[in-house]
Amino acid sequence: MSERQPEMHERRILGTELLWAFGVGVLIAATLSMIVFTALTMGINPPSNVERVDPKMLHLSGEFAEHNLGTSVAADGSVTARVIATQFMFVPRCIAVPQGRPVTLRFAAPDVIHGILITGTNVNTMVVPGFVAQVHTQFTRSGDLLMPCHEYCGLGHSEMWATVQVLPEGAFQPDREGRVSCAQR
Amino acid sequence: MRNVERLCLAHFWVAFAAFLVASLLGAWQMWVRSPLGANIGTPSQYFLSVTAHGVAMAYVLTTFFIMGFGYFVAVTALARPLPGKAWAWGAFWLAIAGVVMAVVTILTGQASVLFTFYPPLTASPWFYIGLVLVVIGSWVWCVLMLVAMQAWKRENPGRPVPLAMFATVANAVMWLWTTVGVAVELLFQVIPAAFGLIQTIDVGLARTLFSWTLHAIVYFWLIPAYIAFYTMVPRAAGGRLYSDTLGRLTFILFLVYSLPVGMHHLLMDPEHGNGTKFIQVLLTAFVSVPTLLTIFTITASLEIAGRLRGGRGLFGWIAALPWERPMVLATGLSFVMLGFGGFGGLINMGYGMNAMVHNTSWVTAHFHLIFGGSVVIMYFAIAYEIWPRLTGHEYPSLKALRLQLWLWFIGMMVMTVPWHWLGLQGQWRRVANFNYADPIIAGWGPWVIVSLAGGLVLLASSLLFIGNLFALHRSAAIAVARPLYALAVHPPQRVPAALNGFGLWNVLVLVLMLVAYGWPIAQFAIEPSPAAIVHRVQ
Amino acid sequence: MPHDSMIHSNQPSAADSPFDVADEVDEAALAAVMRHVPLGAGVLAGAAVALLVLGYLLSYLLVFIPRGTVG
Amino acid sequence: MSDPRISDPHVLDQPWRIWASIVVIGILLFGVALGVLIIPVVQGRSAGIDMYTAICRALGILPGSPAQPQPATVSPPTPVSKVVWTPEVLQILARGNTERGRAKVLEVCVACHGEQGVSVVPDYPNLNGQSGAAIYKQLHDYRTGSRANPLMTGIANALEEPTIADVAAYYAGQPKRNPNPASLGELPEAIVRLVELGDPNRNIPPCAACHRPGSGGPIETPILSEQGRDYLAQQLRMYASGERRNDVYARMRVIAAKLTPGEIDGLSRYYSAGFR
Repeated sequence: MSERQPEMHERRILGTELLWAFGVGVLIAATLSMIVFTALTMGINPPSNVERVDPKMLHLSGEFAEHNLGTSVAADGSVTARVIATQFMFVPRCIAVPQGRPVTLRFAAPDVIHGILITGTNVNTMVVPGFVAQVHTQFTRSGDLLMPCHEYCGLGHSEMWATVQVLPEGAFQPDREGRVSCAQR
Repeated sequence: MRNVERLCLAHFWVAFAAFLVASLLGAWQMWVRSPLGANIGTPSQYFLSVTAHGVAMAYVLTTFFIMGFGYFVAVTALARPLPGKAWAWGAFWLAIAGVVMAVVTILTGQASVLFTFYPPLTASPWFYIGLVLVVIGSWVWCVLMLVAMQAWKRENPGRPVPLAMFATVANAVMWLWTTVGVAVELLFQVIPAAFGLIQTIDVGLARTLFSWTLHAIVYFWLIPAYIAFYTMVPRAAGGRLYSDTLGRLTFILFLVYSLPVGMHHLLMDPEHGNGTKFIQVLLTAFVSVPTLLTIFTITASLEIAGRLRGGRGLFGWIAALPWERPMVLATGLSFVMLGFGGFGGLINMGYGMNAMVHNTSWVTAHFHLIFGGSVVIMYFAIAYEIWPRLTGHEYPSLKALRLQLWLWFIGMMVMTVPWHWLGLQGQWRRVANFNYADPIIAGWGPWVIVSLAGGLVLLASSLLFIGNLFALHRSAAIAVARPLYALAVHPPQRVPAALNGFGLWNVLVLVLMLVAYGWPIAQFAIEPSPAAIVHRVQ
Repeated sequence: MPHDSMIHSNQPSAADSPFDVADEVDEAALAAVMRHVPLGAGVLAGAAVALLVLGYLLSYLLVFIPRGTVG
Repeated sequence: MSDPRISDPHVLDQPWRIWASIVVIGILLFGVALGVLIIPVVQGRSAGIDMYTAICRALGILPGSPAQPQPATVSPPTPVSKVVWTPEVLQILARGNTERGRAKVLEVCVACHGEQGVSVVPDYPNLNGQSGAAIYKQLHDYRTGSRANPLMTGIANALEEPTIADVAAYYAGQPKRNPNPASLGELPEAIVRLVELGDPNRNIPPCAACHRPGSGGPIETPILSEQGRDYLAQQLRMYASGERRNDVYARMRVIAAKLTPGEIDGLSRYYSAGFR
């Protein structure tokens, strides 16, 4: 074997690897472009509301005090649901939301880390004490959905869930104060 | 040399003893949360078990296996005595002491916070201190690996460090970087809180520090499998490594990109802006590069072996491979699981798309498939490969070894495919018992039972694995010495310093970490988030 | 064979060049197969990775987007 | 080093150092530009959010998503309890002096709750071995009117904050009596299940998840072991009816309302017998 042959072989091997790496680069670029494209055109982001709130004072005043929890419709028609995640329940335990309208879900925890997802939707966020977790979404189908706590929060974690009642436009009727509660079934 | 063999075996036996116990617990957990196990086991027992399972699998199995394997590689690949053997034994006993402390606190119900902690829930301080001792033991190992490589370099100036050792040291360097996050979290936040020295914890900061560790730790666990891919599999298959340079580059890329990406575990967290999250998502995309390079390089190496054995045509070489050898079989099965797990991982890292699966069974399926599947099956293959070298005995038959590997593969697939599906339906994680009376959850029942069957197959495989090792120890057959490490098609005569050490890469890791984690951590110093009161589980 | 030299004695170091330690591979045969390698591996690994990305795109378009946008 | 093929690795190294740095840092800068500039600014434009706000939101300096307007907040209401668990309050509790506490107990509390915290009347709660935080919370709630009781409101109002801590520390230090399961008689399995497992079907968490000492539940959770049966049943009924409402976020009101009279009785018997 001559001196130069292995060098050339090695160079060919590296050339092939480089070609493969280029293909890998194209694939990464493709998947990232998808992410960037949907972020730019549809405003899709992970829930990242960096809004500080004192978990020790939540129950005293402000939007996460017991009486202000639940769904409310503001004067401009925007729908906001405020939910407390605490050991080991959500307050309120049933959340009414309209179908096909923008909804803002706001969560806070007074004690430990919780998290929520709503089955069959992309609604998903951690609820970290010290911050208001917030998800903007639209519910596409009506019906009852499950909203469990999906982060270990203590020994009662398994029994911590709420129901999300997605109401068709006609059934979503705010009362005089703009509050909407779940329909009794 | 007897000492080094005992050192390696001691580490491996601790690792696999923990593994066996954790397998039993895992199967029990699957049973109690299935429709078949309703009303069996209390949440206290369940979360105690989950904590033990996680600690045993993620901290004990991995750390002890990696340390033992590292000592083995340092002695065999460098062909020189291990420096600081007494230190190695000291580190071993320190880590054992740590494990005992953790086990005692877990078993007495004082540490049911799972292996990922979740402050402001805090366990007994001795639980955390035990884990810190394990980490300190592993730091000693890191230093010994670095010392061994430097000593070899001094004795062999200008020559490339053997790939197996280069990779082991890459892992050691990465591990030193990795453990900084969790060490700061434990030493400055969680342990003082557990002792009652402080009453509150900045939860956002704690989660951010833990995320620093959380992704790179997975690569710490994974690198031994990749060491086997690059340095053992080509030889076991009867071929050569396609490219040594790519091997070096792969381990360097793991070092560089496994660290500044941990925030993809916090994509759904409210304490970081989406801009900082996006930066780490982009970097996460690049941590797939070393794996994708490996898939190609190792498949090409196997193709060399297959063709040398007479395989022809585009795919004929696949059938020509010696699948009867455990190392080759394990690699094939590992790659299949890596494919499925990789698919899950692509979706996990998908910025917005993470919302579809975060904290569902999808994620549980993903890391069981990637770590429990494609990595642990290579732990088995490594153990099978080097056990005869450590004991001098040979296996009575390879049949039981192959059966064990197949059972592991089948069990893992049967368990995790339903989990992926359930995760997409919204089945959430870390639950002691489901309410199967709920109409949505009732539909999940059959899938849960299928996954339980997979779990039982895994348990059978675990038992067979330990049985195979016992059979070897008892076997009368004497091991025939055979070379272990593969040569490259073109073994390197010289490599640039960048591919023979880690100076340049440490600088780049520093730059990446400053940008990726600098602001996310600094924001807690600039405007501390309101702290949460400590909740003690002890 | 003395037991305590098991790790060392018959263990070639991966650092050693092929001039020092040979494996069972014949250089001529290797040169012959290297004319085909890595065509098969490229096709196999390429197909596997392509399937992966296809799965990702389908999940994005058929599951993620229909479930409603979040932000 | 006599081999001429082995050239100086540092010379070989130069292009590596340059190109590796360019690629790694280039990718990083690309990510920064996309993540904190382009994406938020474009998203902000379609949501009517100015550039500065959008970038600040992407960095987490301002709250909210760069792609969505922030909702307005709502008016303040009356809290159900004014107790706040701050490190300062926990400090006060931790500094509670049992000697001073004992003096105050002998002066005021002893008539109903006993010197050792064992009450003289079934309607009054036992306080021996009770969590100091729980005693503090209830006394504080009596003072602020969150919990009402003709006797206790007046007594609590007469106590200073540090005195409350002293009393809490004193009673918390009083020993529990030996649990005596024999006094329980027949122990229905359904009640044990409720304590250990809860009832997933009715969304009731296990009682033990909060009330067992060391369970990691809310700070103010009282220990129920050895509590009087009549007192427990009465309080559960008051929670169920909403007559008592000083439980933060209705944690107990919601659960108590789901319990049947039989379960209320069974749980009261379970805990009064000394089980944890």
